[in-house]
Amino acid sequence: MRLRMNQAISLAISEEMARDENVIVFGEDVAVAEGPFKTSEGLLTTFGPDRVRDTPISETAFLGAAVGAAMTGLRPVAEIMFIEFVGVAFDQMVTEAALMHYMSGGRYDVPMVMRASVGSGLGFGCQHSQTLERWMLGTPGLKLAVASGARSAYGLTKAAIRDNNPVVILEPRALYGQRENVEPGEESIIALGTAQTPRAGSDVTIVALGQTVNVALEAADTAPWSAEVIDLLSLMPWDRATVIDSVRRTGHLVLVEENQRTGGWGTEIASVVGSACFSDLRAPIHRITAPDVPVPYGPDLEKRFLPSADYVREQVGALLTTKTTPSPWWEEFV
Amino acid sequence: MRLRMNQAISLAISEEMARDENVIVFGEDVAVAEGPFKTSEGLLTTFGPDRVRDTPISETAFLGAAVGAAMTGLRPVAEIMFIEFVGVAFDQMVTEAALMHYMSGGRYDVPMVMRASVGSGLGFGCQHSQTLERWMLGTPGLKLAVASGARSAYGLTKAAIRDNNPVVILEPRALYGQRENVEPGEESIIALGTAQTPRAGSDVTIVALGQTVNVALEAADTAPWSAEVIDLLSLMPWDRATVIDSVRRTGHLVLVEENQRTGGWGTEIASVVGSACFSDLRAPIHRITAPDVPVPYGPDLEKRFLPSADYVREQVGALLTTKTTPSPWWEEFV
Amino acid sequence: MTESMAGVPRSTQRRHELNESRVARLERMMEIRLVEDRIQDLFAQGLVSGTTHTSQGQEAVAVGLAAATRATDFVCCTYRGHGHALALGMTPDVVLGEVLGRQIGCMGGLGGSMHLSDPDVGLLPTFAIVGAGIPVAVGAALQFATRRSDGVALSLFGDGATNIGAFHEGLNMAAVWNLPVVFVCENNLYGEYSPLETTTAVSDIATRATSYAMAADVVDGQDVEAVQAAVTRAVERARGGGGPTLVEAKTYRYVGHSRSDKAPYRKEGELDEWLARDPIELFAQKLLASGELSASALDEMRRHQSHLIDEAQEQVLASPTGTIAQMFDNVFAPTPS
Amino acid sequence: MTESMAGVPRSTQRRHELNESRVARLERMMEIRLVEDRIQDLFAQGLVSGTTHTSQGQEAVAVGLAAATRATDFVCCTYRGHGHALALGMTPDVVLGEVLGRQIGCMGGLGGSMHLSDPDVGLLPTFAIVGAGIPVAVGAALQFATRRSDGVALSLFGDGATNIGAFHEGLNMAAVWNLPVVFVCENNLYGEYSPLETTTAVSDIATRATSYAMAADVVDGQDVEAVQAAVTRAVERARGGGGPTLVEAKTYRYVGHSRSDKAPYRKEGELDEWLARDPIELFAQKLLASGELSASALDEMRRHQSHLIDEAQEQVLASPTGTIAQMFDNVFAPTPS
Ligand SMILES: Cc1ncc(C[n+]2csc(CCOP(=O)(O)OP(=O)(O)O)c2C)c(N)n1
Ligand SMILES: Cc1ncc(C[n+]2csc(CCOP(=O)(O)OP(=O)(O)O)c2C)c(N)n1
Ligand SMILES: [Mg+2]
Ligand SMILES: [Mg+2]
Repeated sequence: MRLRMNQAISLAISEEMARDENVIVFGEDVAVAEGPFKTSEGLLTTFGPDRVRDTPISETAFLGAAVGAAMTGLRPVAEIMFIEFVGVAFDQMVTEAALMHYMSGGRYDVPMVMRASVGSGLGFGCQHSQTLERWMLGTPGLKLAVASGARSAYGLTKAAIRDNNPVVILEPRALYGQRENVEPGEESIIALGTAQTPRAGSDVTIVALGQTVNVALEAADTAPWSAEVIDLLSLMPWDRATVIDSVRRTGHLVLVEENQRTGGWGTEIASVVGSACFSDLRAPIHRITAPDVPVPYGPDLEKRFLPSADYVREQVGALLTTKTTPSPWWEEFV
Repeated sequence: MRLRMNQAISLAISEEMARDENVIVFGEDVAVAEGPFKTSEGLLTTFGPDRVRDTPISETAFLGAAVGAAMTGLRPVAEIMFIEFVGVAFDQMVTEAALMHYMSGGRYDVPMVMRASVGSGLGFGCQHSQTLERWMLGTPGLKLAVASGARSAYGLTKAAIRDNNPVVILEPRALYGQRENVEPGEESIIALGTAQTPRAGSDVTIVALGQTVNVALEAADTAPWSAEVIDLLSLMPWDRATVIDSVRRTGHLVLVEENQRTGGWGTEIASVVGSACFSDLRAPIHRITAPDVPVPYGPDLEKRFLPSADYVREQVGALLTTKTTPSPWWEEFV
Repeated sequence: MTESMAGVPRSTQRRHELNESRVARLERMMEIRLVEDRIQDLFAQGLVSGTTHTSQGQEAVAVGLAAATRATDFVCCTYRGHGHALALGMTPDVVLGEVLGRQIGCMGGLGGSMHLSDPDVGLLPTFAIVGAGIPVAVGAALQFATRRSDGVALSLFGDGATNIGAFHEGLNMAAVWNLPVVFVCENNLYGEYSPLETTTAVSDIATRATSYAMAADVVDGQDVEAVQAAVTRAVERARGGGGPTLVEAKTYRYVGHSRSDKAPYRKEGELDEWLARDPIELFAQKLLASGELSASALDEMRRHQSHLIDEAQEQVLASPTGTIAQMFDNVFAPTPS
Repeated sequence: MTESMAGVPRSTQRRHELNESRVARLERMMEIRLVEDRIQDLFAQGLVSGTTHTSQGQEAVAVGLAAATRATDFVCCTYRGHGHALALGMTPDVVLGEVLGRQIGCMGGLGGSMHLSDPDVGLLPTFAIVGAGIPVAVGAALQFATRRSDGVALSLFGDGATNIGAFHEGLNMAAVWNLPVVFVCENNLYGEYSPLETTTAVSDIATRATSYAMAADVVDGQDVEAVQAAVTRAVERARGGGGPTLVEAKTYRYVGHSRSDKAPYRKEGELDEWLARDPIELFAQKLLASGELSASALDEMRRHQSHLIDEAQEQVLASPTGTIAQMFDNVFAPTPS
């Protein structure tokens, strides 16, 4: 089926709701309006107002309610419209949901999903355009995954709903409207914690996530060198084996991140691989990121914020040639 | 003067309040009770109830109020009792305070300080014992520093109050009662973004932060190798020059972190130094951290959570001998 | 421009004009309507990226509030902020310029529609996170109280925002500290696409003042002078040390929540009912009836305002878009050492 | 133990005992007092690390609430939770064991005083973050509503917690969704070291139900049967589809906020006034007066309870502390694939 990413998400949720009557959905305008990004199309009609609810603008209340409903037997899927909004309810995810299983001595589970749209590209400005994996990455008890298109959104959403832990799924907003082939069914579920390798290669390992996966693939497809492109998919836990195995073969690792440079998810990968592959690396691990600035408004600036395929190609080329870290494009500006 | 860390903080705030009448202080029980950890001793008596206020249990209200007061001319110092509590008000720090200067086109400043106690060691359990630098590290517009004792708490607090940006100061709770020599005065101010090197050495660079600084120093003092110990002090921005310069000389970098392994502040340092010192490094960069578990209760377990001096000595020794990454102590348990 | 206004920023001047003349208030309401209509046009033409939230139908709240306050007071508004920004004094070119991502905008075009601000009239950067501006306004009021100044802080927010924690915490703390702040809820009956009654346990937001033993007022948000009077009462209470007030203005937005919303959720006939009490029309009739304005002057005003917006748009389109170099400005404020 | 109770967890049995007998309720209140006194002793002796929050003086709220509800209902309490945990049915050894970091504790000793829980009596892990349990209880109620069960969720919190956003958001959403949840505020007049009036704009917390058009009740928190009656009314309303209620129990803690607090902030004479209406004494007198209990039986009860606590303490001290290996348990729940 050729589906837009928002359709794939609606489908995944819908299938899981049909399969398990404990799955319920809520969030701001997810029911009657079928989601601000149409990621719950048809759910209210099919499953009714008990299982599909519009909430007040009360992120703390509804994420907390997801925790409580999950602990007592349901499998709530709660939508945070823009990831920044979890800032008003952060406690419920990272301090309550994440620790409940532990705090109950293993006797309560919290099988809930928090979905959130993330990322730049649609002109929403500095408070509505970040990816913010770093807010959650590393929280014991909390799983974290990032979709890179319709196919992975489908596969991750289903895995997340079936998982017995709180799972955060981040969905790059700019991809909601893009289509991919999705083969519905059990085979397409993507186990949390497993990466995929959409492109094999031998000269360099490029690890990308979310919106940068397509960027990395485009760069690789038009480059003179041979890149293995890994779609990391999960950040907590992340697939060390796939990445390390690839880097052992290629001797080079490049991370392509949408986030600002400092503290981005790539630092975690770089630090682990830097240790594990110390003697395999033939050049420094290189992080291609956005600069340490808020996401700017305006199509040209926002485009520049996100690493482009051309830029990735340039940077990787320079790394492979010089075996030293190329300067970022913004060096002249800071 | 020999001061406990909480006295040094009270003194720093008091001096700044005397120097600038725009400095005000608020938080839960900071006025009448002089702070749950006695970090605002004497302030209410000296400066009166207009400038020193007890707040309701409303972290969003009072951090937001700090933002508003700061933008309109005051210099608020707000206390978050345990860093986890910022989870209920996270938006105000990372999405409001941090971006206000930018969002005003540079026309409003936000000279506020958020102080918070952090860390393990006092038996407060899994929701009251974390350091959580990772929640804030990397936020454009937000400075972040961590005290390692009375002297640095004094120096950083004064710098933070004078800074025109929102600054978060994290204070390891277990150190409040420990004494150090503090020389009050302008000379003792520690510029945000500068690290200090309490111990010079030639074989290995150990970068520590907060509570692990003493641990690293103790380990170094009793080791057969010569370690340079850097107290990083600031995380945003952090002192690249000092760290990189040291690693160029020693060829080895070890980070000693109180936090869990995944996503800790050390990943940022490791990824930058890994690039910058690729050809200088004679062994993998090594992170000594806590395991990826919640902070346990009970003195023995909690002690094990935080890297000990013995453990640091062992790990560094193994690194220097084998030039490969030693396994963490918990390998047998996971 | 009077002599004494020389060197005074244009936005401050505009605020004084508004404060001094009823006709200026009508004019400003028209300006707001025209600017927001224009913004929608520009979006429709594909000339703007991202999203915008306009407030057609709510102009009386913005102008009534501005008329009741001083340029030295502080105001925290929301993403639905063009109207307030213009009412408070910001010029159409700066507002339009920001919406269109031009350097003439208040953030040099790096912020877009949701991020308007102007210290010359006390407008803090508008808040894009629901409710976030409420405690910030409390902080601005705390500043006035600490300095024993007679300034007042104002916080504007929607009905939907009264369900978020920041509302509750902010109002309670303002009440306990007896701060000079006025909370103005623009109850336009919807939060995004959700009707008030599906998200909110009370229909009169003002009821919620009870939880804070706070003074409250409900006012017809389509009547600019009723709004002005209510806000004036609240502001005077605040300046006099009487503490905060919650003012609820009943109003309505004629347009969707944001640019892509066609508002299918409206109740049958509801829009027409509200259109029949258009705030600009109502006030124009009042000024015509009192003789302050002639029919021809009104026509001329409309033409003139429309012309000014054309000019502003031209100016904006002549202004370059934000530059890459600007991305690196204003991340941190300088601190003299 | 009755036949039908075989195989039933001890905590569930204890809940049934409580629900069935007034004498058992008195006994439980005594138990709570003794356990908490013992906890304070153990801290004083340096046998425990960290902190603890005890509730001497508030026992009637815990027991009254437990008596009004079923083991299949869900309850969200706070860090001041020993009393509720015991009232709901948890045994002294499990509670003491957790406080002392022993494997016999409900978290195997890895949590400490603030983290008690027992699914067998519907006790979710107690909440150490102020207010956090309120929306979680709303979620448990949503679960009952979704499944059309007649279960009820209960949320307990202090007066200070009513100033945090989660309180407001949770109550509003529960009201809008008409969920079977009972909010019980233990108003003990202080939040940490701050007297209510310095932090809270109203003195009757129940007033705040107005903001949610919610039923409310104020009850004497020292009278276990008054609490039981009020909670019963609220629970019946909830089970019958009548939606949430806010119950305010006026009570007092005889001790400091936490172990190190000597409570210098108390108003003169206040403690004595409350001690004169001790909930355990009051209820004992009632049972003596009604003849349900003789003076000697009361003495015997005291002795017996004290003995049981001694035994529990012994058992706890014989239990090993949590192990390093346990640190790695229960971080993630297993998911069968
Ligand atoms: C914390 C948070 N949650 C959700 C949103 C998305 N959002 C933006 S505006 C809005 C509706 C607000 O309704 P109301 O407060 O009534 O104001 P109005 O838009 O009607 O002026 C929502 C849900 C947000 N910006 N912030
Ligand atoms: C969000 C948050 N802020 C602050 C605290 C610290 N704290 C713990 S208990 C407490 C007082 C709570 O008072 P109240 O709600 O009246 O309950 P009581 O302790 O009187 O039972 C405070 C401030 C916390 N745990 N969580
Ligand atoms: Mg509205
Ligand atoms: Mg209390």
